Amino acid sequence: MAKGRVVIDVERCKGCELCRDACPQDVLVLADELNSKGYRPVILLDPEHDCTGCALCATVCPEGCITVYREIPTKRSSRTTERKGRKRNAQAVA
Amino acid sequence: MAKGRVVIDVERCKGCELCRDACPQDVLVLADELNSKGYRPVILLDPEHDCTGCALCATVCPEGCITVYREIPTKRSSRTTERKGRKRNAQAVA
Amino acid sequence: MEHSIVIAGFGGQGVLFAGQLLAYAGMDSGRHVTWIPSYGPEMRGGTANCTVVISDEPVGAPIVSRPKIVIALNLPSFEKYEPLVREGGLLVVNSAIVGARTAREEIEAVYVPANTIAEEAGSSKMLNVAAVGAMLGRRSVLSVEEVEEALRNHLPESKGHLLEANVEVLRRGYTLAAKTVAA
Amino acid sequence: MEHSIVIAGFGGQGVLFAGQLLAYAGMDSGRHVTWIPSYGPEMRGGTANCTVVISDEPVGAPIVSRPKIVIALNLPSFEKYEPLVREGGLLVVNSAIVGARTAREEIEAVYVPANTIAEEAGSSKMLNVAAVGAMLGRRSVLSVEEVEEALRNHLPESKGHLLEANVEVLRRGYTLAAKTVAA
Amino acid sequence: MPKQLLKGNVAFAEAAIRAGCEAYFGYPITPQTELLEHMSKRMIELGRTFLQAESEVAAINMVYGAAAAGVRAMTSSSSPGISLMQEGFSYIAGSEVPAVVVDVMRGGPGLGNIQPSQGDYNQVTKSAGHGDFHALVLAPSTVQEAIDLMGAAFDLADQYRTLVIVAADGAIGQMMEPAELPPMRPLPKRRPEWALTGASGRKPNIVNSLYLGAAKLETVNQRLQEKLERIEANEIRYEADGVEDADLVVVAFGTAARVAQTAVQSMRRDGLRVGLFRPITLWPFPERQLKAIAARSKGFLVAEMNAGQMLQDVRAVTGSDFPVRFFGRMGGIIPMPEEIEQAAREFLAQTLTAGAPAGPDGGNGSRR
Amino acid sequence: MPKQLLKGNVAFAEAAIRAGCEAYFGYPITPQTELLEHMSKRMIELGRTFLQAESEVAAINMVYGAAAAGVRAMTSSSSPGISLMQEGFSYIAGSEVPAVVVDVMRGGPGLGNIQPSQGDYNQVTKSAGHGDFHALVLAPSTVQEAIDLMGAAFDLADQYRTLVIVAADGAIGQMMEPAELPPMRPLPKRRPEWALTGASGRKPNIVNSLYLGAAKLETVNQRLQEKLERIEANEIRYEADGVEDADLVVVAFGTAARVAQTAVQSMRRDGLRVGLFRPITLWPFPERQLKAIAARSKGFLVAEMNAGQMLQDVRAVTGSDFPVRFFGRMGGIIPMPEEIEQAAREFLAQTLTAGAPAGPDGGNGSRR
Amino acid sequence: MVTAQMIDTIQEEVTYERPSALADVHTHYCPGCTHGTAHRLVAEVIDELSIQERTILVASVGCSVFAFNYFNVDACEAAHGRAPAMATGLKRVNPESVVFTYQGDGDLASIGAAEILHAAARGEQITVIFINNAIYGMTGGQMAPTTLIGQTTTSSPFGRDDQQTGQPLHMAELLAQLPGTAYSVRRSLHDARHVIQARRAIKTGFEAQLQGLGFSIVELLSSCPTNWGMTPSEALEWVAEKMVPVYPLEDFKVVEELQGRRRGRR
Amino acid sequence: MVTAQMIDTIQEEVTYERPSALADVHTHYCPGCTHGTAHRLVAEVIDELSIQERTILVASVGCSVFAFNYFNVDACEAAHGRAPAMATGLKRVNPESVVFTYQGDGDLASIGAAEILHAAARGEQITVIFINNAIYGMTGGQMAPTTLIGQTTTSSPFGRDDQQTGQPLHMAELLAQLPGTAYSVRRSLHDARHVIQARRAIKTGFEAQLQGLGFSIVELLSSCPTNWGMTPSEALEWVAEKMVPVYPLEDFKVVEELQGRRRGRR
Ligand SMILES: Cc1ncc(C[n+]2csc(CCOP(=O)(O)OP(=O)(O)O)c2C)c(N)n1
Ligand SMILES: Cc1ncc(C[n+]2csc(CCOP(=O)(O)OP(=O)(O)O)c2C)c(N)n1
Ligand code: SF4
Ligand code: SF4
Ligand code: SF4
Ligand code: SF4
Repeated sequence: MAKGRVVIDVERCKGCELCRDACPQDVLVLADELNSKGYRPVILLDPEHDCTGCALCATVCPEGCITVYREIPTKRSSRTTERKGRKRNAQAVA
Repeated sequence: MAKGRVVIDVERCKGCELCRDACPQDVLVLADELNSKGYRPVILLDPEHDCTGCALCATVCPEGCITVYREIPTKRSSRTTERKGRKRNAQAVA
Repeated sequence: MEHSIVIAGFGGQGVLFAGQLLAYAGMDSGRHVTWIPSYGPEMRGGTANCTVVISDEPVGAPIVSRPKIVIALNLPSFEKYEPLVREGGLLVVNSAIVGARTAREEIEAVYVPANTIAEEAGSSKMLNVAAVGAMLGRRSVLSVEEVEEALRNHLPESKGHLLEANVEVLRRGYTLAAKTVAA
Repeated sequence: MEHSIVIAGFGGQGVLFAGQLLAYAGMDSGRHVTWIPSYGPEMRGGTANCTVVISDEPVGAPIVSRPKIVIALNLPSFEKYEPLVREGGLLVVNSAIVGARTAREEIEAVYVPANTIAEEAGSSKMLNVAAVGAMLGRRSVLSVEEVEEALRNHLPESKGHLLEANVEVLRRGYTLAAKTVAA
Repeated sequence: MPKQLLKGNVAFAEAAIRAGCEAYFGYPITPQTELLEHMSKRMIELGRTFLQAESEVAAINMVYGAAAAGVRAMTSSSSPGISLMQEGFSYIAGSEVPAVVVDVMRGGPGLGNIQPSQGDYNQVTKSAGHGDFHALVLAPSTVQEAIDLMGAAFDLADQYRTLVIVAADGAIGQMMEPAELPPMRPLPKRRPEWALTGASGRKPNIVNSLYLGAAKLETVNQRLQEKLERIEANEIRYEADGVEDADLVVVAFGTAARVAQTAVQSMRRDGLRVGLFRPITLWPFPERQLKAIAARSKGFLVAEMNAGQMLQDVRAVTGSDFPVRFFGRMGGIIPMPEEIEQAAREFLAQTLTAGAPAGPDGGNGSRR
Repeated sequence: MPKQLLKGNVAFAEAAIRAGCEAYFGYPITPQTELLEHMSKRMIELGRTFLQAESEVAAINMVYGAAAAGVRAMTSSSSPGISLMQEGFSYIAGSEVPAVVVDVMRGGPGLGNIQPSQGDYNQVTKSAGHGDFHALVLAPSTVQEAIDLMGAAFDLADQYRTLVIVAADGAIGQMMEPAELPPMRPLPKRRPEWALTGASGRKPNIVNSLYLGAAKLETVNQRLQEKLERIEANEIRYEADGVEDADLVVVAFGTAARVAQTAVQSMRRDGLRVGLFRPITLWPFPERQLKAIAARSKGFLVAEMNAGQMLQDVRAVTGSDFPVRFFGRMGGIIPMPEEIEQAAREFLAQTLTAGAPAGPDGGNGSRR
Repeated sequence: MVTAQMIDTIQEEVTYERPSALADVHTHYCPGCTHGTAHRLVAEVIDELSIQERTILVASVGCSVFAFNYFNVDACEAAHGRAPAMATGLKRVNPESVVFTYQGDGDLASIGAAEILHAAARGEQITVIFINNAIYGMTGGQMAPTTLIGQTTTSSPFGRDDQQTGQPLHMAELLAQLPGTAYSVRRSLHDARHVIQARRAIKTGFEAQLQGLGFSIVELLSSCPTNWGMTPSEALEWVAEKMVPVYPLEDFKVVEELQGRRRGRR
Repeated sequence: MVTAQMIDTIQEEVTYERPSALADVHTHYCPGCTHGTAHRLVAEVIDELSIQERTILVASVGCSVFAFNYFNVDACEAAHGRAPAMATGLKRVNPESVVFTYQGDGDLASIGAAEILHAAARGEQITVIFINNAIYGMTGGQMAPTTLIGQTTTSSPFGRDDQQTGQPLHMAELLAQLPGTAYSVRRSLHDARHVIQARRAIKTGFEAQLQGLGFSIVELLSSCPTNWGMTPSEALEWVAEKMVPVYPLEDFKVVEELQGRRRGRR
């Protein structure tokens, strides 16, 4: 089964949790910290690496603050990223 | 076949002739004189006494200026008139 | 010199065109002119009228309370405007369908059977032009030639075939009025 | 004597009711009062605030540029209103969620953990009342009794079960602020 | 009745109900909405007519209909909605049915914003839509006055069979103040004899503003103008405070007036001779009264929450040689007492004491 | 071009077309309809935009849209329709898009009638709907001027990005006069840089009148007010005839002015020193110019086809001590030269020569 | 008179006379304009239902602008297109009254579209007499939303172009979609038979209101000889031949309660 | 971070990212308000059809009043209810542009009823995104024509009473009746599956305009957690359970030309 991950723009997130409801893998949780707007954003908490990159969370997010990545076994010419993306996420919730 | 007659309020008549079109017996004609509004009114011209009092003329008259009478063989308690009505008509076109 | 003319009659009598004819003639002959109609639903079925002012100077008021000239093409118009003709003014009456005559001494009145004149020339529809001709016969507001010219230039395309007839009617009305003795 | 009080915080913090509570208390104790909220969509998600004026004479302006008292329940409100407190005025800060402190010497500031006080009494929702109590502890705009009375008379039906808790919170805030040494 | 802490919008609504308003038609718009919302509850409870109309255009024409039936009817809105009602105002004026409208003004032009403003002054005072009519315009400056003027509005509307507009700014609508409500007035047993109730046992009544004949329409207009003159003669309302001995008189209405009040008091405490003149009827404008005051004082400071609309009426009274200055805030900003005080002090210092005419500053100054 | 005999309404339409009007949206109403009808033929022939809107409300908002796209757009109507456009006017003002509106005024209030009137004076000059804006208002008195001002209207609208209203009465719209049309102006190749044309190769453009922040909206309003001041400073138009030596000056606009012209001429023929002052811009009103004339003459007779609306602006200029009298006809009646002459002669005889102030006659007289 | 000597005294009954709800005045309508016919029918129905003393007319802006003078009932003149709103105001405070509007197609379908739509949506207890003459009569024959494709009017000189202005609006069909509508039908006035059917529909429309069933509207195809540039009889032919095919004469909505009664009637 | 050490360098593709037609700003919408979702979908479609440089948005008056700030396209703010009229003006003089309005149910169905009806009737070449949240959001939760029967709002405190205010208006169905309408459907935003369907409909709506087929409207059932007094997820449940039964998610009008393409699409 495909592996994936999501990057959430926590400053844009309003903590409505609709992405949580939508996530079949239950890998989204509310962060401990509030963002500067006073909202408690959602973050990816995926110890088992269950996220499939199905993008259902992004599909329902009213704020358009979720970017979804999916691993590709074989190399492609399609646009790709390395752990940078992961880092962004790490910082975001830090 | 029932006999009838119509009394036309020639002052109200605008000579649109819709009653003539509607009359199955062809007993309505345009008068020679204009009325005070400058219209040439329609009058009853019924030498053969063909008018059946069907009231089709009155049904289509936009000005509501036709009153229709029909003879009743047997007496009725219903509201009746005598030649007065006829007179009115006579004067009307005079 | 300023002439104020009111032309009035039933809707179908060509009242508005008669007025425009004079306005065109006035304009083409370099005068200042205004034409203003009565407008709106009160025209429905009822009477129409227009006011034409022809002047050597720019025209102020496009309407007048006491016109110098009135052309009455039907009875209601006669009744409405006969009293308003200015002292020394002219009243042209379409005697073909108006029986009434004015009692006023201090105005000039001319009675012309406009319908008849027009019919003789081919169509009673031209009665308006006949009346205009008659007016010119008593008041040289414009020359017949100037109005004839206007007819030739401004008669609607649709009426083209009636042009010569109209010209004839104009002149007939003119001469007839010219020799009538004023009432 | 005229007191001008601005209460500001997040939408959910009961800012408007806290203001009304003071207005009711002022009215019931025979003072002249006005209460005016910020209104409209800018409230959506954002911060709300209201201005209360309590005076012995009829109140002119219902809003003030430099309030004598500011109750800041969240950080944005602290940042917006701290600079506006009038010289010698009072700044009440909800230290439970606001870490910041004022650097202004010429005003008095009191830091009370409003959320905590309220939570201890049963529900953090009462943090607004705790802050009001704290204000009364430093400025006798009204007596605690007067405000308590107002609570009893004007707390919405729906909150009825929380009445005594609110009263307790009010007094806790009061005493706590009363003994805090002004910063 | 004891005093209650009432929001202006709620006070308008409840006062209207107690004044016998039997029909309310309105459309939501900030900062007026609480008025409609209060009506939506109370009118239904009382078995009277409340209906949220599809638009302000529909609302004013529903009011026109209910008013034509002879009941006390009203609507309320804010600036853009009032713009949409102009044609309806003109029909109501031409048909001479009584109607009451509350305008809780907001910042313009266009969508502008929802903050307090007095930007509708011209729109509501200068003409009731097309034609030559004026609504009678009342401007409260406190919640208590909002209540009192609401009752007056219905009485005046009936007395003159005219349109009455209560013009408040968003602050009056949104603020709470202690105020006393009048008792509930009993509803009238009968409808006025001109009302449309069905022509039973009488000739048909007609409510209409169409008069094709110019002469006829002119007579109608003459009657309307005479009515306006009667209103001008009898219904002027204003408040004057400390104007007798004043060098400078601040002229303001509504919220601007109560802000000015604070400024005036603080100046008087410093011994400055400053007074306040507050028009309560914006139309008819208290011209004579203000003229009399101009004769006694050295200058006027007009303070408004707009670009200087009432200012034009003040200057029409004083003429352009009398020193008139303007202080205004636009865009929904409520002026601060300090600002008005400062403007007044400068005016006093620079011009009035010096005595040089301040005409140029007035009206056509940078905030016309 | 040679002179043609043109009806005012047709002249408006054809002049607009030749001035580069690319979009017309309107709704029929007497006495304006021939304007719309001419457009329905010519605009289609020229491949430009003509659309009969479902209402005046829709028409003005369609104009708002087309104007936002940067083309010369217009609508036309008569009094009740103009009332319905007030909200649209305010949005156009707040968004600062150029737009032109022709108002061929008829008798009011309400449905009134369709005869010539000047009853919209206040409605079009005092405010562009809610908020603090004024449209630039031009008032022609001849068909030729109708043509000339139509061109000017589009130029001014573009120059100031503002709303321009051409205010005529039914007589101007309905009468025919010889007049000369200008040549057809070529349509501009490009749209203004602020226009909505699709954000290709540039940042998006936004046309908007919403500014929730009061401070921001105030700055916007200050800019708008400065624009109005520029217009007041530069765009005043009027005609003054024989006012230099005049004892009495008749002040009138539109059809009333040309009627007055006849009266004035006849009096001058009798050696009376009477002049005529005709405002062409109704807003901005020629205040300074009129004030200068007041200084030289003994009195003003204001003649209007309404209850005395411009009269208020005249009195604001003269102050209430200068003798001002009013002669007006309402309900769609065009005053007769004789009537105006008589009013003027009485005024001269009774007051001016006697020198007693005629203030009381003015303004608040029986035709206020 | 010719007819005079032929009959001697005999009993007669009046088989048709002018309804008493129709005012005894002359109308301003053009000769042959079926506005007059519609007025007469409404008046007949008011007589038949004997509701003259409780009926209130809301006249609209159009050629029927003077309707308030033509009926012996309380009446008012609404702003252009706003008759349904004004009627709503009247009916809500006069629930016992019978309130009807009389509107042209410009008034109802163009400028008044929102008001009629919402009156129907609310199920307002009013009756609407809707005169569809495919043109703006009073203002001199401009295009209406009901103008036929290709029909030339003073504002569609090249004929109505559906690419630019869309297809004719079918208001009776549209309003029938709304749950608040109890009765929505179209009839025509182009000949005696149809006039009789129109009369019946008008009666049912008023009955819907009398029974408090909701909003009722009767659309009547009508003639405008003046602006169509035809004689009165040509105009009626045009209605029959050109309009009826585009505007079917049908019942688009008749709530149960009314269907019962209608079968009952001949 | 927990998630950090688990994966070493591997190739990834972006399966979802924020559309570029959506402006890089924070919206003022309440948490969980599906206005934001609708915006995103429109932006995605604009990207997909690569029409960003020719698109013009006509924002309306409602909570979406700031929409002109949220899209990277030319935009304007119309008067309340008049967006279709303003869009008509824009489109008629910019035939090459893609013009769409974004309107709430108060704006479109109440005050703007006449303008939307006539835009559709004319077959105006515009696309309408219609947000039906059964309430007036911006003004604080008053009744809308789309409010459900029994639903309490701040102007229907006892619940909407159909006797007084009629039944909810079904705009998509109503506008589908008009010949000028090329595409009229209703979709919902209450879960991922429906969001995807909504996106597809929005795309078809724009395609209708691009092909010049006429007027197109996509009605979207949307949530207003704030004025409904619910959490965002409760609100979406309410849409699913209460609104969908009243407002069927169907195609009410799809002209042939579009049916072809739609089959084409998965
Ligand atoms: C607000 C407003 N706009 C326009 C008009 C002008 N006007 C009067 S009647 C009318 C249309 C009449 O057409 P219709 O409703 O079809 O009735 P008809 O005359 O054909 O019977 C119009 C546009 C008006 N009086 N008021
Ligand atoms: C002419 C006018 N009337 C009323 C208003 C006030 N107003 C602003 S938004 C709105 C309704 C918003 O509701 P809706 O259209 O459903 O959009 P939502 O906020 O629910 O998204 C109203 C009535 C206004 N701005 N202008
Ligand atoms: S859906 Fe979007 S806004 Fe809502 S919680 Fe998830 S990421 Fe945040
Ligand atoms: S139908 Fe009536 S109006 Fe027409 S001609 Fe016959 S009687 Fe006269
Ligand atoms: S114009 Fe047409 S609709 Fe009007 S009265 Fe004449 S025929 Fe009838
Ligand atoms: S009020 Fe409702 S519609 Fe408006 S933004 Fe908030 S949730 Fe969305």
